[in-house]
Amino acid sequence: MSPELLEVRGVTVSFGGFKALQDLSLSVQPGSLRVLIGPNGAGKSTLLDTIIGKVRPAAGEVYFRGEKISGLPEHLIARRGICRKFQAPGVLDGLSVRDNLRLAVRADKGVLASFSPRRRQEEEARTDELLALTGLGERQDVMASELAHGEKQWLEIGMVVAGRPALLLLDEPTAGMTAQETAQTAELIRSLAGKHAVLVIDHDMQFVELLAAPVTVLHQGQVFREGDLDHLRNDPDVMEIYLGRPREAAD
Amino acid sequence: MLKLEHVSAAYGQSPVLFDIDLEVRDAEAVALIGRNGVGKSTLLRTISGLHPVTAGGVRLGGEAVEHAPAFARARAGLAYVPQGRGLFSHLTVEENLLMGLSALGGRPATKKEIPPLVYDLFPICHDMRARKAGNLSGGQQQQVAIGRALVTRPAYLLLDEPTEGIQPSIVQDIEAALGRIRAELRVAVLLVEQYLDFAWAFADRYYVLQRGRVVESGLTADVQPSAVQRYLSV
Amino acid sequence: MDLTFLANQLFTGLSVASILLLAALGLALTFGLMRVINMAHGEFLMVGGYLTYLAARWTGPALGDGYLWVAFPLAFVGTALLGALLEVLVIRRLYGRPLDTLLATFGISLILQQAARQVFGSTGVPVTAPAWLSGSVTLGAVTMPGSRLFVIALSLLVIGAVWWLLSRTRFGMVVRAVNQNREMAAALGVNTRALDLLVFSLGAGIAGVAGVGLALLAPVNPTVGAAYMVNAFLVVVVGGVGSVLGAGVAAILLGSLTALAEGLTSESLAQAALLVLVVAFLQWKPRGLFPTESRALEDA
Amino acid sequence: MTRPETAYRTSMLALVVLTALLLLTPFVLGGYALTLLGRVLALALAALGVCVVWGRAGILSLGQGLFFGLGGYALAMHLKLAATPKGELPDFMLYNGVEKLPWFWQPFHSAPFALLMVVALPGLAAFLIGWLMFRRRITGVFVSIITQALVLAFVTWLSGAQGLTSGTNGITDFQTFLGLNMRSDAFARGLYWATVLLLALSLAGTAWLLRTPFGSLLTAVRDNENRTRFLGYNPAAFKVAAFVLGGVLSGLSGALYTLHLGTISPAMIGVAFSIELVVWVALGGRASLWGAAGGLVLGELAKDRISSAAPDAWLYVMGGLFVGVVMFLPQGVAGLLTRRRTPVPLPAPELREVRDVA
Amino acid sequence: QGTVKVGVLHSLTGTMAISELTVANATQLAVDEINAAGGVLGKKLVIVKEDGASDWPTFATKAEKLLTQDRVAAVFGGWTSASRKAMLPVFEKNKGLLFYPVQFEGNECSPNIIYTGAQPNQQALPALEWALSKGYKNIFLLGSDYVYPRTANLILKKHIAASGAKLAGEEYVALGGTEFSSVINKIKAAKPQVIINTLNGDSNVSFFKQYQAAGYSAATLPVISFSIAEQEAQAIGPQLLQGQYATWNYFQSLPGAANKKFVAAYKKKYGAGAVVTDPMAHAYLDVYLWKAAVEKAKSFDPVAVRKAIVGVSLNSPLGKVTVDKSGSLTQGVYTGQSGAGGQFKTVAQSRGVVQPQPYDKLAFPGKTCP
Ligand SMILES: Nc1ncnc2c1ncn2[C@@H]1O[C@H](COP(=O)(O)OP(=O)(O)OP(=O)(O)O)[C@@H](O)[C@H]1O
Ligand SMILES: Nc1ncnc2c1ncn2[C@@H]1O[C@H](COP(=O)(O)OP(=O)(O)OP(=O)(O)O)[C@@H](O)[C@H]1O
Ligand SMILES: NC(N)=O
Ligand SMILES: [Mg+2]
Ligand SMILES: [Mg+2]
Repeated sequence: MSPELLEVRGVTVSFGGFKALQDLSLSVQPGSLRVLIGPNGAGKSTLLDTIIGKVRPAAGEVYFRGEKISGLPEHLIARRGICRKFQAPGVLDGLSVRDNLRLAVRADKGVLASFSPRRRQEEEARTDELLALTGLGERQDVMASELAHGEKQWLEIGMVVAGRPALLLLDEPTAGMTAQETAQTAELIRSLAGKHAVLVIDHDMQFVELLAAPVTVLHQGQVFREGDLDHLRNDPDVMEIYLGRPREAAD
Repeated sequence: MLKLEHVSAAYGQSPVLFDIDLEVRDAEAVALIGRNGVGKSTLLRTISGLHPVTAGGVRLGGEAVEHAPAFARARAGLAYVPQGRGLFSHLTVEENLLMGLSALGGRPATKKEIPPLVYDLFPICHDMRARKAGNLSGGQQQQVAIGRALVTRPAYLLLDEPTEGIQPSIVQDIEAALGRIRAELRVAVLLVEQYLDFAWAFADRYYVLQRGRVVESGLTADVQPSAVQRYLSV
Repeated sequence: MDLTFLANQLFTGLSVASILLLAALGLALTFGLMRVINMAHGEFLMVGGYLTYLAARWTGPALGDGYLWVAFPLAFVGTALLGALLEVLVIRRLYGRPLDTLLATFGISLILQQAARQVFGSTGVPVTAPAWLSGSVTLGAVTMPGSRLFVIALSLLVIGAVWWLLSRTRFGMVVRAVNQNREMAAALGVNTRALDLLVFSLGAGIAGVAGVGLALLAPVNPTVGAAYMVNAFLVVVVGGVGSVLGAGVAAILLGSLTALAEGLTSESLAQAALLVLVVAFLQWKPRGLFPTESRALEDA
Repeated sequence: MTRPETAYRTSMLALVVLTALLLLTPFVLGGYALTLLGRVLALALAALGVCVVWGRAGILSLGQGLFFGLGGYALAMHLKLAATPKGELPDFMLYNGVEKLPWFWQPFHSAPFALLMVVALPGLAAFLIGWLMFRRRITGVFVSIITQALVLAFVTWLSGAQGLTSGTNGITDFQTFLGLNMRSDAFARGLYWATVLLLALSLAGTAWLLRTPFGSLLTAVRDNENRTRFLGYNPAAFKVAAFVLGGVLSGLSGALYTLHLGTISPAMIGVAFSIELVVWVALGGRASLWGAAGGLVLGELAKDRISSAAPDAWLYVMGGLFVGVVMFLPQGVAGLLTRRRTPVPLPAPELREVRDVA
Repeated sequence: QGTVKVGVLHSLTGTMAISELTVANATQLAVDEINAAGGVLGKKLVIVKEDGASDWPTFATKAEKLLTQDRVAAVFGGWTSASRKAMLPVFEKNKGLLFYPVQFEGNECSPNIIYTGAQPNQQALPALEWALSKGYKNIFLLGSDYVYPRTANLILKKHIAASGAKLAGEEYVALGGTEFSSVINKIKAAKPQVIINTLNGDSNVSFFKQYQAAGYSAATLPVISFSIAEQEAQAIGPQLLQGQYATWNYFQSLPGAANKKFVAAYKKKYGAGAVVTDPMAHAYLDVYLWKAAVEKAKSFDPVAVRKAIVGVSLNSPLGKVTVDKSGSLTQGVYTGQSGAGGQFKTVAQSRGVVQPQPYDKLAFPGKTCP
């Protein structure tokens, strides 16, 4: 068996003739942290969409733990341990914070199982743990719809890690965050790595720097470069398509 | 001059903005900063008439507009570029730009066409004019959105985090374009921005918003960005 | 089925399609562009019918069959005004809540029906097609009644006009923009309230014109409009919400299928089969023939 | 004890008290008032279904009449056979030139089979329809239009296939049910009690079910289907389950109603009925079981009263109610009472167009 | 103490209101006349009016209300057979009495219903006979899709077959249906000599509009209708109907003093433009029949009245009518041709009155009322 957790093999995605991903291959090791950057429209979000089954590739396959997952319905892919956080916070508005987490924690996701009112001890314990992790303990009985934007972001992070997924996909987790929050988020993500493999997309180079992880540059639906950030920063091609002139030069 | 006097606003029962005083003089650039959820976007929406005030007044060139509908404010010279860009995704780029002409309704003297400067500042507005706006990448959409705002020949431009989610090289392009807009069009700009380096490089003055209140303001030349950083920390 | 019958049924299909289209076009406009599910649309058709009757009664003595040319503008303006009234009183307060507009407009349809009953009586009023429409054109074995040809022509005219208005004029562009992002359009200087009022009234006015055409073939009474509504909605859905041309194609498709099925079996069985068929079709193409993304509708 | 816990206990206590009161009514109330009350309580079962399907799962079905009808017809077929002398055909078949009992009528000679079908037929139909729709992610208004078309198709078929269904007339003239004389006063009273008990049990059962994780998941699916999906749940499955539950409750209601009325016909299960059902639920409060059932009971009682007092005005009143409720009471009367406790998010105008919203 | 309640139960709203509203008016007229003349057994009649709303179950619930809450002495109401069938168990259970004024398919004789409208042998069969006598041997049957047209046509088909004539075709359109294109094409293909029309309600308007549009007229292909009377003629537009036939037990144009008086009284009350029809005339005479029976029984008790009504005879707008023991009416039959004003000119009539036959001998051999 290959040591790769996730393997994207030669995936092509096309939207009415336009190829958002072209014969793209990429792999992720268990517990690793990797950053994905690239110009707007390079196909980064589309790649995540493909992994979680929201978008079906026209060619190529996605393997997870050595098994093919492309073609499976989204909820089955999620059950295998891939969880994605979207840019806008996606919480369940009509439920309390605690119930949001409870649903995320539940092991058995079938309809019939949901009829059982019994709460498993370990699931309740895990919920408490997540409340602590996200700092929402005091707010556990509040409706999610009443949370502030930032609190929603944290709640969603709690939900995403609740089931201890093997792979976490984060699409621009710092969009709209201040420098301080960005730094905190970087810290959180680094602490998650190791337990989970994490794939992060972001345009904020300071944030990427804080993550201190290998970076993959996507361009026109293909892998353009791979390497660490310092190396890429000085790559004229990457500057050309993505980074622009160094800040000092611009001023 | 755009002037806010004791403005308050709320979502349903929960107040979000409290007693805001703020002004943007003609041809001036002002930065509005603050943490997530302090109400920056709400303030811009309130100014542009998309969200009602619960108290206070908004003056545009001396005229009280706090109860005027959004379209009337747009026609009076207020242009708004929202967070998330707000393009009409099923319309072409050109149609999006043409929509900006709607604001010229009350101004018969103005020629109803897209000013050439827009194409000059943002070449993609021309190069991609026949494409559906929804199919552009985020950075391209942001440029079209600013271009479209310029089509309305605004006196005041409200920008909500124009660099959010934009690749670094295009952020530079946008910065450059905004500089030219100030210099060449003499439009006053109210900019919401998390990215302090840019805000400080661009703006003359700043306001800091915290929990829906203005807690500090001043000239950007007088303080270092790091000095207001504390307001942005948790 | 012999060939003559089949040929005649094909014409029937076309004729049914034209009626479906007339009933559906105003809906396509308000439903597709404003997300307003107007269950009172059938009553706008009805009002168009009554206005045709009034036109005949008021001007018939002087104009004879020429009443029809008075009926069109009268029906258009009359129903458009009624539409405007409803928009201001009710619809305006419900934008963004499509399912709620559905319920509220159903209530309005009940009120309008009862009002018609009290004003004109429940018996219905007679409208007779002008003499110059009573002839028919024969093409080989197919006889095409004049009034049916007239309704077909009318539907082509109306769909052409609506299409032109929406995709070839500035007004159409603004309407589509408001449809996608109301707030942003307002922020760009569009008086969205006035536009909503205009579009809704236009949809109602189109229903009024359609009502004139229907009055030539169907009764004019308080319940006539309701009879067309389910099928009209299906035309809009099968065509793809928001697509005027889609509505045209869907109408032709549904009309022909109806005619074919009715040729083969009884009317009610054909009707039931057709409804099930449409539902099956939506399995295959859930967004209709010409889909446009329409998040607001799905999120409801 | 948490707030929802207290609320639940209070609500169940109220249910016990109310049930007891309703069970005692026949000793105070008689004649038409009791008949009317029984009938309306039977309909309230269908309202519970609408609450689950619409209020909780966010699916506005305008075709609940279909399931109501299936339940009603399943029982009516049995009642008709029971009222037909051995070896003879039901009268309407005779008039339509049908010479042999159609195959699908045969098993309805058996009462247990018919009773099973009262829930099985609507349940299966709801499963099939729900599965087909939700699997293809058909949502919102499209569901409303499709369900409306389906109920119309069903009604059209019922009306057209007269030899098999008695057509527009519907099935009437029942004599006995389980050997009891349906036209006796004792039967009327027994039926009333049975209705009260069945309604109370259904309300309690549904309330219990909505407190299990199943209930949370319906809310989750309603508010954010995608997020639920990416947590590993299959939203379609939960929607189908809610739809089946709604269908079964409707079917039960249809069967009970048929017993109360002594007839079932296409006219009473069509589009208008389905919409009316929804509106009464909206009146009471779509998200609350009490609201839904209460709204229906109030609405139907008002309808009976007003349509008798002023037949001409009735449609104005009803039309006005439809408009008024939607405009001024978006969460119904129940929403008015419990506004602070359970906010049900109304769709707010959306400015952002973020393509990848979860 | 000085009054007695009677129920009037018709569709005042919905698709059947087109026909039933004026029937309720006719009942009202009779009640007013009776009250003006001193009432029944010294008591004034008070009408409790209910709306059946074109919805059969509503007829059942409203009937239940009238009988159990208002405790009316009799109910006058119903048009479609569907509504009657929905009400029947209610009347039987509560031992009430219903006067039903419209032609129907027979095959029913509830002890709690007085059927004054035509039985099939008092309208459908005489019409067929007349058509055959005119030499129309190829017959097309068109009807609304429900029990009355279906059963009437079942009977007609047996008689067509027995007479050696030919059935050209048979089509049904849903009650309230408005699209007749396919049906007309089928008629065109079948080439009949006459159409017997049992469409009910407003479908008739669509049918005749589209029939004329397709180039047909009374001269090219005559239609004999059973549910088109003077009022429907107005709604259809008299021009469209000109020259077409209808068979009824009554036309407004019938001679006779009783009819003249009835028509005049109705016009006085409801306007000079108002017309009267067969079901209205039946509804009107129903009240007088009931009055006669009550006076004969000297009681308002429905059971007693039902017993007393057998044999009651009346000089009505229809001419002389008598209630037979099945609870139906012995009455005359007329075929009329529609003129320019929407009135019918009698072209044929039965020889004397016709006995009602609830069960047709050919179609339902061996069946009789108990
Ligand atoms: N549903 C769709 N239909 C049509 N085109 C699409 C669709 N989704 C994405 N695209 C196009 O595919 C390309 C890749 O988009 P994607 O969102 O993956 O870019 P991205 O790398 O995430 O960009 P950004 O950094 O701006 O988020 C873009 O050109 C986009 O317009
Ligand atoms: N539609 C809404 N309904 C209710 N509350 C809202 C709504 N939109 C925003 N809020 C709340 O109002 C407050 C201010 O929001 P606003 O979007 O103005 O903040 P912001 O400063 O622009 O934040 P960000 O930096 O995340 O864009 C937040 O607490 C948010 O939760
Ligand atoms: N009895 C009738 N006309 O339905
Ligand atoms: Mg992206
Ligand atoms: Mg903001």
